[in-house]
Amino acid sequence: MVDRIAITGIGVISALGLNVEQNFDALLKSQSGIKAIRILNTIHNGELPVGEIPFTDEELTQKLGFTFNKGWSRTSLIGLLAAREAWNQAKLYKDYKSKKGLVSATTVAGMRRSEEFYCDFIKNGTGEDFISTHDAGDSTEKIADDLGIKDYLTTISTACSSSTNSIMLGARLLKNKVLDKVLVGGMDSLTKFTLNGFNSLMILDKQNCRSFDDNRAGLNLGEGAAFLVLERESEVEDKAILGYVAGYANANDAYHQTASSPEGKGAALAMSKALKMAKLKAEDIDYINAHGTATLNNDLSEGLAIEEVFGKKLPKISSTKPFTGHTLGAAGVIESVFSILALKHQLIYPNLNFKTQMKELNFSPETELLRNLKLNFVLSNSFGFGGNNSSIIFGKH
Amino acid sequence: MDKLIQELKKEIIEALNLEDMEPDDIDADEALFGDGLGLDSIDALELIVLLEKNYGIKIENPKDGKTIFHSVKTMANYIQSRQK
Amino acid sequence: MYSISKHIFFSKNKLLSNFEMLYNFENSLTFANVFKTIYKDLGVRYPKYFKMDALSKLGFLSTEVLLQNRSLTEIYKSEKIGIIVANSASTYIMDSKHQASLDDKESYFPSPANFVYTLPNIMTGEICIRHKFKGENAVFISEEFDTEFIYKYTNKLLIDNKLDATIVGYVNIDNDDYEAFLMLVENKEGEIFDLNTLKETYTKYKLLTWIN
Amino acid sequence: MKRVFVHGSYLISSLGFGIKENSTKLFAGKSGSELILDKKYYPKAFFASKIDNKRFNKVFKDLFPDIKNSYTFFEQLLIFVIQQSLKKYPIDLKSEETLLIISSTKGNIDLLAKNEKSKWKENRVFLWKSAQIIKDFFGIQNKAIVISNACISGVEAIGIGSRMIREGSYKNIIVAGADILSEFVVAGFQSFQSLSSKLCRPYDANRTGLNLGEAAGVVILTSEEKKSDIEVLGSGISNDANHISGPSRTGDGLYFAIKSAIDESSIKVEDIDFISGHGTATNYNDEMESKAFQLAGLENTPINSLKGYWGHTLGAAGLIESIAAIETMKNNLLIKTLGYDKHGVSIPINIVKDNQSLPIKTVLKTASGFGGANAAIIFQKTKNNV
Repeated sequence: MVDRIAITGIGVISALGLNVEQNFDALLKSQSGIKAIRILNTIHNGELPVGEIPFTDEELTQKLGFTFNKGWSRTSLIGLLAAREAWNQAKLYKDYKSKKGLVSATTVAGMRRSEEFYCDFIKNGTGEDFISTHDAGDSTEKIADDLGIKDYLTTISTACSSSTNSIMLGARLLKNKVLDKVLVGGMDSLTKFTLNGFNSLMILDKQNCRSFDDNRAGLNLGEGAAFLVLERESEVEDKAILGYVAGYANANDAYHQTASSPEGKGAALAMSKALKMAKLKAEDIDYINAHGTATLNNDLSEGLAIEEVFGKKLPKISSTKPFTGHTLGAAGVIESVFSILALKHQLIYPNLNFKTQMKELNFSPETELLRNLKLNFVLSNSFGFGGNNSSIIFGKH
Repeated sequence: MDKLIQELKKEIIEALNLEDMEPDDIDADEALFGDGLGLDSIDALELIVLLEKNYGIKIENPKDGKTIFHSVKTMANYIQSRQK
Repeated sequence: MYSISKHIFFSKNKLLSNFEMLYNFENSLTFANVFKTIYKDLGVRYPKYFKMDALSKLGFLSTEVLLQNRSLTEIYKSEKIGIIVANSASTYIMDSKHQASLDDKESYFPSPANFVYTLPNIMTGEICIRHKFKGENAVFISEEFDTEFIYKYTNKLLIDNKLDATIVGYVNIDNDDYEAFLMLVENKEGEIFDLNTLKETYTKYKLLTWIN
Repeated sequence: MKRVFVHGSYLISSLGFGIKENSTKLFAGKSGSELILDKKYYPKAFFASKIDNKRFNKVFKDLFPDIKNSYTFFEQLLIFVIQQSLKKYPIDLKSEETLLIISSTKGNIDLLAKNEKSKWKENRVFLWKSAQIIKDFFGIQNKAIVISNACISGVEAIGIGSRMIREGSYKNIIVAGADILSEFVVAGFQSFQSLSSKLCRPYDANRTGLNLGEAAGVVILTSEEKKSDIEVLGSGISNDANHISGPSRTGDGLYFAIKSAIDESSIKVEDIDFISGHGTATNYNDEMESKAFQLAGLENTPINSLKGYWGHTLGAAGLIESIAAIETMKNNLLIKTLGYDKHGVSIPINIVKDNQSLPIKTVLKTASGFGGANAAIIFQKTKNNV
C-alpha cells in the first residue's frame, strides 16, 4: 500500500484572523477581511482596499511572546506565528530523532523594512541592519531556528504559486526519505513596493474584488502566512491526521511574463497532471478552491482551463480571494489550509461579492456556504506571473 | 635575619589570629600552607596585606605568593631582597 | 513525623541546653572571654575557630553544644541536613571593623580576613563545614526572631522532603549583646516540631535568662 | 501541588530601565561595565557596572515628587522597581496573603562610612529597617522577609517565595533584590584580589576575576495562572561544606541543589533547554560550575553567563538574571556570553558564544557564593507555543 503523505499540523494567519480557528470562523460567517489600509503607511490608504492583518509589527512581536523586537521583518513575524501553530499541532517540539526540514516560500521577504530604511541608508548610511533581513532566506532561517529545525532548509519564490510549490517539494522530500517531517508553507506581508507595483499594472480593484464576476475589475492585495506539517502516513504516531496530499503538478504557460494564456493552457496542464498523479478522474474532485484573483485575465484563463479539464461534470467552485485578498507567496498554502478545513468539515466556502456570471464561461461560483456535503477530494489552484501554474489535490482522512 | 624572622612570626600570629601559637611554636622552615600550619587562601591574602602594611612591599602577581609564602624563612629572604 | 531532639539558648553569658544551665558567667565578662572559655572547656580542637568573627563563633559554639556527641551524617545524607537561621544585625561588628579600615585614608589596608566575615551566611557556612551539612541553608534578617515565618518555611522544607534534619533558630550579635537560640529537628518520633512549641520554648528561654 | 507563576518582572541595571531596554542592549552585545575612577568608591580606577544616577534621580523625582530625600539610593531602587512591577501586575497590597521578600547582601552599607553616618538614624544600616520602610511605603501588612545569603540571595529568594506560595499562607509574593556599589564592597573585593581590571571573561581561559555591578530586580509570584506564561517548577539550595570563600573542588554542592530542583520539577535532565549560569569569571567558581553541570548530566546543555553585561550585582544578580533567563525563553533567543572566547574550564560545557535562536521551554538558573552556598531554580514556559 502506498505510504501516503499525511498532514498532521496546520497554521494560518491572514486578514481573517491570527490562527486556524479565527480564519475558519470568519469563513463560516462570510466575514471578508478586506478593508481600508490601516497599518501600512502609504499614499493609497482610503483608496485601495486590502486584506491586511490588523496588528502592528510591535503587536505581532508581543503575540509571539517576544519582549523586544529583534529586528525581524513583518514577513518573519507573521510567518513564525503560523509556523508555530502548525508545529505545535504536530507535537514536534520534543522530537529529537526524526530528520526535520522547512520548505518556505516568500516573494516580498524583508522588503517591508527595506523600503523604510532604504532612503536613509542611501543618504546617510543609517539603519543598515535591515540589509540582513531583506533576502528571502532570512525569514526561513529565523523560523527554522525558533522551531529547532536543522536538517533541511530552503525557500521557494515563484510569485503566486510559491507556497503551493513548497508543499510539493516537501512531499517529494518525504517520498524520497530525505526527511521524516517537513514544515511547508509560505508568507508575504503588504508593502508599498507591491501595492504600487500592482497598481501600475492597473490590476487593483478599488472595490472589494469580485472573483469570476463579469464586472470584475482586478484583485485586492493581501498579506498572510500559512504552514502545513507533512509526514509519511505510516510513521504518524499519537496525533490526528487532518488530510492527505493526494496529488500535485506544476506546469508553465510559456505565454507571457505576467498574463496567463487566454485559454489557460498551463493551468489545464497543471490540473490534469495533478489528477493523473493522484490517479483520480475529473469527477472525483468535489470542490475546486480556485486561484480566482478577480483579474480579467486570470479568471477567464482559469475558467476556460477548468471547463476544458472537467468538461460537463464541473465540481463546485469558489475563490476565497474576496475573503483574504491575494497574499502572493502565501496564497497557495493559505488556500491549501482552507481546502483541508473544507474536507475536514465537509463544506464549501462562498465566492463573496459575486453577482453576474462571466459571458465567456458556463459556470458560476458558489455564493452560499454549503454544508453537510460529501467531499472526498479538493483541488486548489495557484497560477502566477511568469506562467508558473500549480495545482494540488487534497484527500479526506 | 634572625630578628626579622622572629618579628615576622609575631606579626603572622597576630594577623592570622593563630590564637594558641607562640613564635617558638613556628619553625622558620616549616611550610605555612598545606599540612604545615594549615593556612588557607584567605590567610595568603592576609599575608599580602601584611607585607604591604608592615614592609611597604607590594606583590605584583598574587600567584607568586605560593613561593614567597612557602615558609617564614622564604618570606624573610623576600623582604630582605626587596628592601636593598 | 518531625520532632525536636534538642534545643539550646545562649545569651547574657548564660548557655542552657534543654532548659538546663550549662554555663553561667557574670554579665560583666566580655563575650570574647566567655566564648573563649567555653571553647576551651568544650575541649574542641578546631584551629579555624580563632579566625572566625564573633557571629561565627557564637554560631559555632552553639551548634557544638547542640550536636554534642551526635554525628548526624551517620544517620542522614549530608545533602539532606540543613540550617535555617534568622538574625537581626547581620554582621554589624565586622562591617564596622571593615569600614573603619576604609575611613582611615592614610593607612588604607582593608583586610580580606575581615571582609570575608561581612556576610551573615559565612556563619552558617562555618557550621556546615564543621558538621558536613550540605543541604538547605538560609539566613533571614529580621528585627526580632520571626518564629512564625521561620516555622512555616522550615516545616515546608521538611514536609517537602527537602530536609531530613535541620538546625533552626536565631543567631545574632552586635556590640551590646548577643543571643543564640537553636533547635535540632529530625525526621523521627519525639516532641512534635510545631509553631507553639517553637514559640513557647523560645519565650521560656528568654525569661530564664532575664530573671537570674 | 499548587503551581507558582511569575508576573510583573522588572529590572534596572547599568544597561537601562526595564526589560525592553535591557533586552535590546543584551541582544546587541552591549556591556554596561566601564572603568570607574571615583574616590567615593575606591582610590584607584576599577571596572564595574553602574546605574545611570542622573537619569534615575530624575525618573524617581518625577514619580514621587513630594518625597524629600527620605529614602536612601538602595531603598529608592527597590521602591522604583516594585512600583513599576505593580503597574504591570497590580495586587492587593493590604491583604494578609501578600508578602514582600527582599534579597540583598549589604543594603545600605554605604551609610556606615564616616561622612554618611550623621545623615541617617543608626538603625538605617540594618537590612530589616530598609525592608520595613519599603513595606510601609507600599502599605503592605505582613512583615517583610529579608534573605541575605551572599551571591545566591536572589535565586534563593525566588525559591523561598515559590515554596511559600505552595505552603499556602500567601497568595501574592513580591520578590525584589538590589545591591549598590559602595567603597565597602569594592575595597573588600579588591582586598580579595578577585576583581578584574577590565571586562570580565566568564568560563574563559584568561579570566582574571569579576566585575562588580549595581542593579535591582523584581518578580511577583502567585498561584494565579492568567496573564503569565512562566512557571516556577522547582528549586534547590545546598552548601559545599568545604571552605567559607573558595567553592568546592568537586562541584557536588551545586550538583545537589540542581538535583533537588530537577526532582521537585519532576522533569528529566534533557528537558532543560538552557542554563543561565552564575559564571562570575573568577578562577574557582567557573571551574566548580563546569564540574557540577557534568555531575548533573548537563554538559551539553547550552549555558551562558551575563556577568559581562551587568557585572556581578550580588543580591540583585539572582533576580535580574532570572528575569533574563525568562526573557530568553519568551524570545527563544540565547544571548552570547560576553567576554568568553577561549574555553577555560576543565569540562567542555556548551558555552553560548553567539546569539542563537532555538526553541526554549525550560531553563535552569543557578548561583553560587561565599559561605559555600549554592542555589538552583527551574522556570518553564507554560504556553505550548514555545
